[in-house]
Amino acid sequence: MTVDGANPAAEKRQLPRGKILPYGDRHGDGMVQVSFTLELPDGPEAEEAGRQVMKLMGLTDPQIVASEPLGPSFTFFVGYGKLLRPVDLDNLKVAKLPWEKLDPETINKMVRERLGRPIVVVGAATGTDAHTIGLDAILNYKGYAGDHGLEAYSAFRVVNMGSQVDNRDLVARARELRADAILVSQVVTQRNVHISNLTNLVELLEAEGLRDDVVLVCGGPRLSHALAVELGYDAGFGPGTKPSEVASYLAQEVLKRKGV
Amino acid sequence: MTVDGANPAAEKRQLPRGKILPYGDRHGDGMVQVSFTLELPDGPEAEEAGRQVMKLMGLTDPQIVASEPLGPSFTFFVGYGKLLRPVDLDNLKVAKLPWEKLDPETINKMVRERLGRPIVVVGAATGTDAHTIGLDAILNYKGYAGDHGLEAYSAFRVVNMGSQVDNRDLVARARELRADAILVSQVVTQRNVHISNLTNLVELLEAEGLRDDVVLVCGGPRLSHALAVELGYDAGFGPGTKPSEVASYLAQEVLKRKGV
Amino acid sequence: MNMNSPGRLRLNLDPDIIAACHDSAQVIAEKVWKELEGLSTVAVERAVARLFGIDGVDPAGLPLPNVVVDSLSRSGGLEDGVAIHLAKACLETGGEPQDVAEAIAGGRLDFASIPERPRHEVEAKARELARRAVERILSRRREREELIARLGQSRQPWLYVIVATGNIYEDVIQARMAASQGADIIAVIRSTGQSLMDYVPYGPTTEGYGGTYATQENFRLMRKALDEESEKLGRYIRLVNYCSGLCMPEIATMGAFERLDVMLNDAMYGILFRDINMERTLIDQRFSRMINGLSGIIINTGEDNYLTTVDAFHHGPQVLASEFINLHFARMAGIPDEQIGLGHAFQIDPWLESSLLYEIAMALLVRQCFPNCPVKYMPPTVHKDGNIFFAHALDTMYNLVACLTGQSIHLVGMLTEAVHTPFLHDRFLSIQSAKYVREASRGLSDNLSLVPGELIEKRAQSLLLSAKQVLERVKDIGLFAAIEEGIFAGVKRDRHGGRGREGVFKKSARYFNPFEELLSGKQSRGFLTE
Amino acid sequence: MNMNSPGRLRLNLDPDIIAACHDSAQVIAEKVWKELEGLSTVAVERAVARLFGIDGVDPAGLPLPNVVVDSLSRSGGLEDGVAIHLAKACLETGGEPQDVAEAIAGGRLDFASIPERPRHEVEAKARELARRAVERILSRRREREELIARLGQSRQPWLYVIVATGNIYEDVIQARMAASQGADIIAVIRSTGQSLMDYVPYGPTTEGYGGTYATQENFRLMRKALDEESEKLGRYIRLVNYCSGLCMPEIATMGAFERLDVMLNDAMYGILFRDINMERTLIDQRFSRMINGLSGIIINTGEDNYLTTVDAFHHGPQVLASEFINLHFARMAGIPDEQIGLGHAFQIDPWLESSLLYEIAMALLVRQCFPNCPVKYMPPTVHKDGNIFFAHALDTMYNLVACLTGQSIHLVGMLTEAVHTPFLHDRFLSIQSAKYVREASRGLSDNLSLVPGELIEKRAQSLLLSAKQVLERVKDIGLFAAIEEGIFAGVKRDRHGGRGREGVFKKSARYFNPFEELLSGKQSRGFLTE
Ligand code: B12
Ligand code: B12
Ligand SMILES: Cc1ncc(COP(=O)(O)O)c(C=O)c1O
Ligand SMILES: Cc1ncc(COP(=O)(O)O)c(C=O)c1O
Repeated sequence: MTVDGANPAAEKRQLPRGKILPYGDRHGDGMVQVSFTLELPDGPEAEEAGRQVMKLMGLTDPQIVASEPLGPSFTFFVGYGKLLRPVDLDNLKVAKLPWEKLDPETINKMVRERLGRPIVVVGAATGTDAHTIGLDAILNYKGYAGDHGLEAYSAFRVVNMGSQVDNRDLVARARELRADAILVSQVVTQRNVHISNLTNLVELLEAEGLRDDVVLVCGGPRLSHALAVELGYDAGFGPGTKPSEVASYLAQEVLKRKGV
Repeated sequence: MTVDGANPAAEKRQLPRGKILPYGDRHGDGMVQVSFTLELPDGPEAEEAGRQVMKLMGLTDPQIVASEPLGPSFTFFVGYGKLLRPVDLDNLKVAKLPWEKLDPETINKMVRERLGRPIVVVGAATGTDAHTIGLDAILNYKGYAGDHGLEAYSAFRVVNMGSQVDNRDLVARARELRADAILVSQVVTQRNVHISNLTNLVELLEAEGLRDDVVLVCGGPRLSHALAVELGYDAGFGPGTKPSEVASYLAQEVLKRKGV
Repeated sequence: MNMNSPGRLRLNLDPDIIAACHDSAQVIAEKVWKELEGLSTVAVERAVARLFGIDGVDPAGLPLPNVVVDSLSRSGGLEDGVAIHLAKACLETGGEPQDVAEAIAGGRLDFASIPERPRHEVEAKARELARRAVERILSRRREREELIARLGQSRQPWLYVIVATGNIYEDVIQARMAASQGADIIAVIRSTGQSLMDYVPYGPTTEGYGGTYATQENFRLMRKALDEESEKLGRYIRLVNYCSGLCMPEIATMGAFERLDVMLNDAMYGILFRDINMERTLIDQRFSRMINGLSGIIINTGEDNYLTTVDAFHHGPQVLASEFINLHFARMAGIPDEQIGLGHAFQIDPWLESSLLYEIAMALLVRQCFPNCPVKYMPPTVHKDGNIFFAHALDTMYNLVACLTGQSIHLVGMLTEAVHTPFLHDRFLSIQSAKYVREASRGLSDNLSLVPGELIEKRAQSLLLSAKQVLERVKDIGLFAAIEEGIFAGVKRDRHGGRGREGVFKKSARYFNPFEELLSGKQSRGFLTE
Repeated sequence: MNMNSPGRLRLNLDPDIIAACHDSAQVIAEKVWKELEGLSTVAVERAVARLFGIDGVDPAGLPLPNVVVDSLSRSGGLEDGVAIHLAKACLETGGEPQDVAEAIAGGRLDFASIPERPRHEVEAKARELARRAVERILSRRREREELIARLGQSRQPWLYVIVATGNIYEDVIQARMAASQGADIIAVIRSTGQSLMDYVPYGPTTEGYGGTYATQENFRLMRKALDEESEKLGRYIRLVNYCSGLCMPEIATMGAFERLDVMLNDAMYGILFRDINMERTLIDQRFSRMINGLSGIIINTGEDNYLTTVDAFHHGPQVLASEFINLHFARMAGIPDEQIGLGHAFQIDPWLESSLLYEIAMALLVRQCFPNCPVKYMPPTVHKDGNIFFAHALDTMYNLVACLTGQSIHLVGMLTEAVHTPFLHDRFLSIQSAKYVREASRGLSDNLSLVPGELIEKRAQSLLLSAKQVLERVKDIGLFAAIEEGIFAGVKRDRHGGRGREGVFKKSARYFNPFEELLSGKQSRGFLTE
């Protein structure tokens, strides 16, 4: 007559070790929310097409819970379904960041003692990108989230070229200053404009024989270290980056390159 | 020097006929939004696992745009990616609704002329389900969204048993009234409780030899005609159903069965 | 209790009308009790058994309180109340009520065969057992007060979320996360159907539908987890469960024993929404509320349910009338206003022009009519569909109204309301938005005042007037007839219909319930200072 | 124009302080113009060429207005202004300015080799060409007025959304859908970088980044689509594009010809956010605004951008100061207040306690300082991240403030602001929520009044006072020096730095611009009643 004889151990329907599924309200239920639009008028046909989209995403028990006409020929769907294909945690490739986090004093001391002069850094938001807030957050004294920017370090000499800087001007300036590092910000990513901008800079540097003389770094809300490396950069910094992380990386990498 | 030489015809990157992809801001871009939770603490590993979930969903260019710690050991993700597997519209199986929409006068007239008495309908929210609003919307005079309920028709004699009705009581009542149709509402669907409730009713009716004597209909926000048929019902009605749709179906189906 | 207030945002209401509402409601409640005084129910008696310490199940899984009451019913002694029979059996056997219950379950004892004893002796024993129960409950109550004093609690409005996985162990995970995300109150929703079970399930459970069974063990597991979270977070997290249904007084007892902080307890919910017999519900609510009152538990009434069933724009007056009635039933059961969390909701069709103004009017009206009650404000639900984004926007406006009008308990709406019981991240998103609105709107109601004679004030005044009329009508015809007429939530119930009617019985002349004697007429606060 | 108002929700502001702000701002604007009066720019001259009807590109794709101005520059005649040279060439060849331009592009004509003519003859021809241009513009303006009279328009606040696919054909689809979903105003965002191009691209375009190139053909395609939608929906849908950048006056001209309804046009945006030379921008804004004014276009200023760049809580005074300056620059260019849509935004950190009160204070302040301006209110953007659900909640509160404080143009925030330029359904969801709030809160500001001396009022008063101080300082040192100091948006620019400086030139004694003569000092309304 009792409702059930629960057994906490048995109940924890454990997945195989190292495997993981999305979690809605029970371990292993695989629940995923999706939304998307189809170029079809609202109605049973569109709804079935919506369900098919969910099936093509590998979702079990696909449920279209909302279908909203966006106008005469488009319908927006919200759906819930179960993804029962587990992620294998043991085989995750997480790009390891090639530096450790140091505090400002350590950085300043280490550069002073081992390099004997500040690291010269040139930064710019390139191409037609006019978003300077992220770049300024890293470079300017004020910094970001309570963490001072590179200007606040004795270890760096910072030249912030600002926004909308042509890659050629950036390269020229880096050569003129004998920069140790180039820092590029790219925020506009529509149609992968950041990818072509970033790639173009690498090509220019290579063409000018400067690529190996600088530590080349990029950053922006849609960038990651993995992507940066793929594009031929030495490092990449994504959303929420703190200036001290960039400082740590630059100090370690430049000193390593200089062999000091 | 012009920016591009746009050509509207060439530009419409048409997919093959009958194939369709999700639409974000361009025909064929395949853009899909997803959100889900993983049982992992927030961090680069979780984010990579999140990206893998998106890959397992067949999404190209998976972007995790938010990862929010839900507490020490869970992380919630929002992502965008491209589903580039098209839905084949030509092979969509859209459960055709086996009736046409009639207006109330036609229904009343047709039942009066061809059956000579009102169709007897018993309705209930069964099991422990206490959601009556949907059932009442279909049965009661007041109806739904400006459309009167079955009570408003001379073509129907309605017995609304209300909520939390045991399947056995429902079957007994249907027998007693010599009902032409049984209408069941199921709203609570957690852990598929509606499926077992609905299946159980079919079994009871079969066991009592009544199944073929009634038109068996179910409805509720997570039901569809396709699912109902799968469960052994004659028809199913989902969210937003109007009473006149149910009336149209019942009149046509009962008359057909009676061969009149 | 840090009661929330709507600051300078005050309606101009006629105090005479409010007073008239109170008068009618009090008469209504008293009349009901006069009619029912001679009756008790199996649920009340099982609660007495539980209060006496009886717990556990027989080999067939039937809870011992049921075994005892059934057995007494068979032996014909139920009309006297379970208390004196248990007291007598204890005196006879020298054991505790639990021993008696086990002996009965094991067939080793039979109420009928226990010899009579002098009435005063038996009553004294029953009183002693009752006093022990009261002390047990008060010690949990003191525990709560100490924890709050030591750990502190959030400023109001308190954010209230539900967990409802059906599995107490998953519920615990979800509740812990919710607390760490900022929830102040966690409610474990019950499985559909539990309210119609004429017994309380036993032990930890993992298979509920749309909720998790209310069992004492589940209460304990959750309370323990939340106590740990409270310590970790440095603020007291409250726990909620439901009294309503066929076992109101028993669940109130379990809640008291396991230090629940809030219980849904409505004088009429069972009648209207679960088709439970009127007399049964009205008797049960009284005893359950006596216990809730004693245990310092805040009760929450269920008027919000009216607004999910019938149109919220038109049924404001009925909701207000019902709140007055619920309040007076609760006061009669000894609950002070500070523990009476009257319920209402934001449920007007969002697409009605000026809907927000009507919501503000209603929310302020309730706030001002019951200034000392920790009113509980429920989010929009009916007008949500699977468009989770719109649902989230709707909740955001609701959050603002909750804060602006000084509601005390702010039930956080879920963007997935129309889809499923909340997922872990649904709760996160909803709490995040509620916290944002709470912080961002701090002080807003001190900055605003109402322009007299405009829509909000006029609407509130007319709602109040109509509520007064509803109450007068109910007073005239009596509550039973009023429910038969379908005055509340448009639901009509028959006085003699409904479930659980067979569990109502007439008290014999020998009937004795020591708790009635101990608790009746006293405001629960009195006990602590005694 | 149905100007929106904040109802009873009014701040108690000292009119003397407001008057002082106006005085300072007027002096600031006049001083600038006095310094720049002797200068013109290539963009102004290209605009004159366009006004004279020159359009199209040469075989290399260079727009003919550039060909004409470059050629004149080479032949040394630019200092006289393009108008007299074109007029002279027309008299000489008997052709239209377009024929002249084509002949020059084809190498068949050379400005230097055209013989002199009596000054009065040439000026008369130039005046005639200018009057034709004015008539062309006014006829589009009348067309707009007739359409609005016939079709009607939404009540304010008008819902304003952007389309930004980069492809004009997709933009058209998205704009149509947005209109059918309830948008009142559609803005086609420009591709990043267009503002730094010293020419205007030609023809329909499909490859923009973060926006679609502003071309006259794109304007035409979109206007046509929106006219169709307007007819279908029975309400006039407005179209927006951007004047800012190196081609302000040219784009103003194109907008006038293609019946755009709103244009982003800020006196300082180009300087601060595109690093365009100060003199260039300040000269260009003036001429572009004369055309905007004539065409009945509402301009929108860009103070919202300050708040995305620096902290919104601390920079309120600078925003207000800039609005006064922008207003007076616009008035000086002949734009009536009814066409001056000053911009501001909801950008305070949402997690700041009472942030909503600060937002209300600022929004009311702007509304009250500029009672006749169709102020444009921008949604939160900086504090959004990829959590689209929270972003949606934030927008919902923003929507409420927009409605409560009587803003005229309500730019609808997108839940995906931090992710991508809006998708089709992002716009749908955002419009849905904005419409809900608009309808639900109808009348709210008539029901509420501010409690004097509380946070909202005190905050507004202190912002106003600080703005007055900022304006006094700018008046003292002059606008050029103020920008060099970084007073606005924390951005410092050098008077002689920045892009496009080479396009500024000193007018010769023979300089003539018939539009200056026709439009200067006149409020644009005057033209219609003339
Ligand atoms: C502020 C803002 C603006 C301001 C910029 C002011 C300024 N001085 O920078 C203004 C108003 C001028 C602006 C204009 C435009 N914007 Co804008 N803008 C934003 C907004 C709201 C915030 C960006 C921001 O500052 N974030 C805060 C900073 C601190 O974060 P961050 O940039 O990610 O930087 C951090 C990391 O990424 C990293 N990082 C960044 N750069 C670098 C560099 C290095 C070397 C390193 C190590 C690290 C690093 O460290 C930083 C600190 O943690 C975003 C939307 C949003 N909420 O994200 C849109 C957004 C970025 N803008 C957008 C667009 C399209 C534009 C326009 C092109 C629109 C138009 N056509 O008019 C224009 C033109 C700009 C141009 N030519 O580039 C789009 C981009 C869409 C896309 N994905 O392609 C966005 C996403 C808005 C949208 N949904 O449409 N914008
Ligand atoms: C109103 C409501 C209630 C009211 C019900 C009042 C009443 N008299 O019905 C009250 C407050 C009592 C209630 C209680 C509970 N509810 Co409830 N409730 C809702 C709510 C808000 C709206 C449902 C509704 O009435 N919709 C309007 C009607 C008109 O729509 P409909 O039911 O879809 O009906 C239409 C069609 O489906 C169809 N149709 C429906 N039935 C039939 C039958 C036939 C024959 C035909 C032809 C057509 C048909 O036609 C109708 C008209 O178009 C939903 C959330 C939501 N927004 O959807 C939750 C919801 C349904 N409830 C839920 C739950 C869990 C409960 C509880 C179990 C919670 C608890 N443990 O306490 C309780 C117990 C109820 C029980 N024992 O069944 C969950 C279900 C989760 C799930 N998917 O399993 C929901 C989704 C909320 C949630 N997110 O948790 N609830
Ligand atoms: C007062 C009250 N009791 C109980 C419940 C829960 O329903 P059930 O009786 O099915 O547990 C509710 C639901 O909202 C309620 O408001
Ligand atoms: C006044 C003004 N002009 C122009 C723009 C657009 O920028 P761009 O110069 O890149 O077209 C904005 C952006 O918000 C603006 O506010």
